[in-house]
Formats: sequence, C-alpha cells, structure tokens
Amino acid sequence: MHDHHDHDHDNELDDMTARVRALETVLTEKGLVDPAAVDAIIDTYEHRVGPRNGAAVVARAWADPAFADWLRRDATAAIASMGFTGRQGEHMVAVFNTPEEHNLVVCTLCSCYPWPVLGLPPAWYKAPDYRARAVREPRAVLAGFGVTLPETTRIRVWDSTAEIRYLVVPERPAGTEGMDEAALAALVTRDSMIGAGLPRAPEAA
Amino acid sequence: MHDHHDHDHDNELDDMTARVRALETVLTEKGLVDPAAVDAIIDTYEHRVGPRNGAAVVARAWADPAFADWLRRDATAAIASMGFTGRQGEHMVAVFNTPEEHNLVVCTLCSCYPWPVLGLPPAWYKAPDYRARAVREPRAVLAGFGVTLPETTRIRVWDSTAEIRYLVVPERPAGTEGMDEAALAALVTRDSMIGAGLPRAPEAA
Amino acid sequence: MNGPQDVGGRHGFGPVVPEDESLRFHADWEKRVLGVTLACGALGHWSLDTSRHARESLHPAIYYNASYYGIWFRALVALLERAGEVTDDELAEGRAHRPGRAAHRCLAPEAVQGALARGGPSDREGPAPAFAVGERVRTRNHQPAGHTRLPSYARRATGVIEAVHGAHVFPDTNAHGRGEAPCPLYTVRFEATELYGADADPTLTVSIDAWEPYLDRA
Amino acid sequence: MNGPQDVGGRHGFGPVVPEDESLRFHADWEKRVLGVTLACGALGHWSLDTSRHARESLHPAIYYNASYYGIWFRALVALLERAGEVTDDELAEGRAHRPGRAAHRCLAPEAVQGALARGGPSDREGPAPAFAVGERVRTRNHQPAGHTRLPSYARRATGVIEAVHGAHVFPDTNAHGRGEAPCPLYTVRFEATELYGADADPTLTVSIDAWEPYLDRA
Repeated sequence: MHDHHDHDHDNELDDMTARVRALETVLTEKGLVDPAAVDAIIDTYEHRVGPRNGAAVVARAWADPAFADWLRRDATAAIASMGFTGRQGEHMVAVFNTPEEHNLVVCTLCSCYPWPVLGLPPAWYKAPDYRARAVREPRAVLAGFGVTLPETTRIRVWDSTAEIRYLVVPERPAGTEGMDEAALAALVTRDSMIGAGLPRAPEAA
Repeated sequence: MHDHHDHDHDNELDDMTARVRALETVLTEKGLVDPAAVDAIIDTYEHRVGPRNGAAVVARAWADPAFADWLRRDATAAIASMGFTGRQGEHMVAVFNTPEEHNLVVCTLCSCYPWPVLGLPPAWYKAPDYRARAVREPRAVLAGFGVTLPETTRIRVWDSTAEIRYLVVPERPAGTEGMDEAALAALVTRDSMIGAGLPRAPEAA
Repeated sequence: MNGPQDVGGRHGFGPVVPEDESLRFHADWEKRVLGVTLACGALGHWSLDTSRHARESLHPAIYYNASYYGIWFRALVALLERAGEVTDDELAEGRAHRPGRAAHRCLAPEAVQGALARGGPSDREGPAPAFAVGERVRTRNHQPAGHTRLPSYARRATGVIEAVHGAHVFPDTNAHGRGEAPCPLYTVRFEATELYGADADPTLTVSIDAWEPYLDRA
Repeated sequence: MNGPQDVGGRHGFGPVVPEDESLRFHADWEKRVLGVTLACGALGHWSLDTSRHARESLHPAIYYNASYYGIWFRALVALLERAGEVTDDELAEGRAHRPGRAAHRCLAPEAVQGALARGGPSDREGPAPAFAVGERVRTRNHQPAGHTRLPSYARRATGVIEAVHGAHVFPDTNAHGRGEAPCPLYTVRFEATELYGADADPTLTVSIDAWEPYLDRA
C-alpha cells in the first residue's frame, strides 16, 4: 500500500534508455557529438580515473612527510606531480583528519567532487538525502556508513560551493609501520577520502 | 520528449481511486467510519458551505457601515451573526482593501483557509506554486489572475501560519449605489475574497 | 521542520492555474479523502497539529508530486497505522483483519453538522503577552527537526507586532503529544526587503502569525 | 535561487545508502548521459555555471524524483534547445531535421584525453581581497531569482575567513551570460549553532566557499 519515490526511479530506466538514445542519435546525425568520443569519456571514468588515484595520494602522504607537507600547502601541485590533473580537480585542497577533528566533504548545491583523484561520485553523494543531512547531522550520516566517532571529536564539514575540490586525508591506521605505498593505498577506501568512512585496518586489508 | 510533473498527477487518478476505496472499506468494516457520515461531510462542502457565504458577508459590509465596523473589530462574531461558524473558521479576521493597500491571503505551510465563508480551497491555493510565490512576488501571481495593480499600491500578504483565518473584503465597485445585498453579493467572487481577484463590475455581473 | 511544506519564498515552482469557483473536486476519490479524513479526526487519535506534521513528513519526492488530497491520503494512512488502527496488509487486501480500536468514537451521520459547525477553537487560557502592538521583534533562528509553524523565509527577521491574539495552543509541542502549552500569538509584519534582501518588491509587506517562543525583542 | 538544489540543512529526506566503490554506473544510459553531456560542453554554447543553473531550474517535482544523471539529461536537453541545436520534434522522432550549428566544434575522440586532463580552471586576475584569514564576516541576505552559490542555510550567518583563494569567476553573473566578473573567493567557516540555532551539534563546524559579494564585515 505504501508508495515510495524509488518506484519512479525504477520506472525511469526504460524510459530513460529510449530518451537518451534518441538524443545521442540526433546529436550524432547533426555532427555535434562523435559516439567514439562519448565512448572515450566513458572509458576514462569507468576504467582509468577513479579512487585508486586518490588512494595513491593518501598513501604517499602517509609514507612521505615532505609530500604530506606539500599536499597541505599546495594540493593541486602535489597531486599533479603524481599525474592526476584536470576536469573537476583544477583547484585542490587536502584536509587532514586528526584525533581531534574529522573532515567530511559534501556539495549541497549539486555534485561537485574531485574527479581526478576520486573518479565519479557515488549515487549517494549526489542524492538530496546526503546533501541535506551532511551539513547538519553528520554523525547520523556517518552512522549509516558504520562510523561512530567519539562525542568529543570535532566534525568539520566542507561544502564545495565553488570550484575548490576537497580530498580528505584520513589518519594512518595503527599497525601499518613499514608498509610500502602500494600496501598502504590498499587500506584507503573511497569513502574515507570523502570523510564518510575510515581506512581499513591492516589485518582487514 | 518533455516530461512534466503533471503527468504524475494524471497517473495518480486510477491508483488513488483504488487505494482510497480500500482504505474506506477497511475503516468501515472496522466500525471506525460510517460512509453515511462521509457522505454528509462531502455534501456539506459540495453543496452547502462555499464562497457564497463569504460573498453575503462582504455584501453586507458594503451595504451596512455598522456591520463593516463590527466585522473589522470582531470578524468571528460578525460572521457568526450570519450563521457561518465552525471548522477552519474559529478565529476570523477580516482585512479591507483600500485604494492604497491590497490584501492577499496564503498559507505557505499547508492549506489553511476560511472554510465557513469560502468553502474548500481551490487546487491552486494548496499547490506549492502559489504558496511559494504569493509571499514573494504577489504581483506576478496576480497577473496570472488577470489583475494588475498600480505600481504604487502597497501589497499586504497574510500568511496563515496559525489558526487565525483571513477574509479579504474587496473595495466596493463603482456604480453600485442603490444595489441591494443580494445584487452586491453577486459581484463578489471567491478569488476577490482571497485577494487573488477583484469583484466584478456591475455591468459584467 | 525545514520540510517540503516550507515553500514560502522558494524559487523554481511553476505558474498558478486559476480555476472556476464552481469546481469543488477534481475526482471522486478526492471527495472520499476529504470525508474520511474529517471523519477519522473524531477518533481522537491525533490533533490537527499532528496531522499537519504527518503531511509535511512525506518525502519531498512524494510531496511535490501529489495533489493536496493525495498528501492528505498518505498522511491519513500513516496516522492510522501509527495509531494501530490499520495495517499495510489490510490496505493491500481491502479487508479488515481486526475490529477498530476507537470504534466507539465513530462519527455518526447525525453528528456531522454539529461537529463541523462547532469546529475546534485553539484559543486557551494562558500567559499574558510580553509584546504589545507596535513593538519591534526579531524571529529566532528556530528550526527544529519536528513540527513548527515558523516558516524559514521569516526566520532571523525583524518585524512589527501588528495584532495580539491571546494565548493559543502551541503547535511545536502539541504536534508531538507534548501538551498544548498555550502561549501568546501575534501577527508580525515584515517588509519584503527585510525577508528577501534589497531586490525585493518595496511595496510588499508580509505577515505571519507567530507564537511568543518564536520571537525576541528586536 | 532558492531552488530544489538548495537542500543543505533541510529536513524530511531519507537515509543515505552506501554503495561499493567498484560500482560506477547504475544503468547503461547513465554512461551515455555522462559522455554526451561532457562532449556537448565542447560546443561552447554554455558555461559550467549555466549548466548548473539549468539543472537547478527543473521543477522540484522532477528534480526530487530523478536520479542525478536524469537531472543532467533533462538539463542538457533544455540547454541544447535553448541553443537552437535540437527541437522537441527531433527528439520525439529520434532523427535530426537540420544539421548542428556548432558541428565545427564537435569533440573528436583523439581530443578527449587532453580536454579532460586540461579541465577548466576558474581562477582569474581580479581585485585584491578585502578580507584576511581570521576576520569575521557575515553573509548577506542574498537570494536572487537566478543562479547563486550561496546556499540558504548559510545566509545571514556570521563566520570566520579560513582561506583566501584569489579571484575566481563569479557564478551569479557567469551563469546568465553577464560576464565572468572575477572576484575574491574565500573559505568561510561557521559554527553549526550559528547556522541552525542553539540545538545544533556543538562539535560541528561547516564551511562554504563564498565570493566577496556574498559577504559583509561582521
């Protein structure tokens, strides 16, 4: 008897498949879009640019204090030094979790997200539910991700209202002494770089 | 290719017919609702309580300065003296248009409306479109009703956020000298008692 | 709550579509929703404030796609389920599995006219008002997660007391079963430029009816 | 605009549903919307700010019922129609009636990597900042009917300048083709209690990135 707005999302699928195909066909016939370019864009974000980029940045910051310092001072340049540049990452800021303060990133007004280091945002990041609640009740949102912070931890939410893009550098987990960057990167989850999660513990990696 | 939310309203109809019937059946079987009482409620607002009540109040205020004065001082009592009382009209305030100031009534938070004098609110009064815009750009809203006020006229919007209900008393049209209350009442439209319209001119009545 | 109902002053909505005053309903099911909703009010399970809160608690995706009787219907189902009067299964089958709990309060046909004519006044004995007509007040940054009747467009704004209505039931508590807690009710008038900024219509003033806990002396 | 996009701090939304980071798309049509939207950006008909405004201009009833790629798609159609590149008839038939106007700018497959890696920086030469790190500022009651990036939850609130980012393209003008009008951009941090009232989480602070025209000295 209950309805829910998700049923509209479901109904949307077949309809959207047809509408999107019609649009792409029209644009292709008009010479405005080359389907091979569309394929190349999809391939880039489906297979090449994703959160493993950001994980490599975080791992290096954990392993190399000089890089961490650079990342803190000029994240755009430090990240570019690893080859991650471009669309939706033109102006980067890295924010570092501490035992006293946890960072969480949101874009309340649309879906701004640091694509070169994290790839495409997950659906929840773009949904009104997250956008509405992250800036007001982040502890309740974090609980939905299985994260419970001490009551005394300060929470710092960054609303990406301009073209600055934020990357959360989580705290390095205990028990990771001597691990190399590749092993460290495997502990770094996408959600932990948004601030919605924590890195994996080494035994769980 | 365009979609519009109205198509959901249309799709809603058959679905809602079935759902509402199921609810009423269940409630009736449970002895919680008597369909004859439901019929009596519908009959009341479909055939008996409507904007002709308010029109009679306005006409009397136009015709009888003492009544107008009473209406201004204690609208609940003045209106009750004509037999119009009850649900959604327990606490009435009458607001009088003047050449200098035009009144418009809205309920931005739901659909509060003076039922004993105006009956059930029209669909537009309950829709977010009216509720959003009436308190901010009333001149644009009034234009949609064919009403253009002088630029110098002040506009006074009453947002019915509590249990006070507002009745707009429009200005008496010119050329109505000597008309009796019944003839005057015929000039008073529902929309003019919300402030979204003006009374008819006597030649158009 | 900053819910979907709180639309005053928001942008992005569509045109207002006038309709003839002889039109009372757009479909027969709307009539039944009106009648059943009012009849169920007699069961005594909820107040008007509670029912308003049930409506504004619908998800925005539903609220903005439903007609207003569609909103009433969904909120009524939620209220009846919360009161233990109906279940999803019963509604899906269209058949009662158990008798009603408050059937002894069922509104009789012959009681309808009296109930509608009586209504439900919200004025109560209560504290004397702190503010007088003509005083300047400022609305608080009052935005509870629960029910409130202070719309967001009128928060943190300075206005003038235009009328004092005596004490009325306080919706913020009453909607949640925390008592009627009557307190003074005022009409407060604001310049549109105070509400919406310098670009607002300079000929426009807007009033709300505000309970004393929404207000500070300006 | 106080449009459907402006959801920060609003109540009534639902749970946040986590998803595995290996999931990239929920349907194949989403991939095509991503690719076509980015490819159409190369046509030069609109800026990023204009496209954001097209998305937030969808009616709330549509905005809250669509997935985000559904929002992108509808906004893209609106932008292409406004640019005179497609018509409703063409989309209904799935067939072009006329050649494209900006076909000479069609993004070539071999240009994709360069375009994505280059991006579109928004920093510009512009006026020196009026505020310095540590200064207290108050956001204006800035609520234009057009595009803005000052969210409503952060209006009329006092905060502290935490970073100065130099001059950036001003979305409020650029979205409407009124020029880039670069002006200083700041990160401004607020206590949650300042934004939402005394009941807010006392351990929470929230920052926005705000252009100088949104701010006054506190």
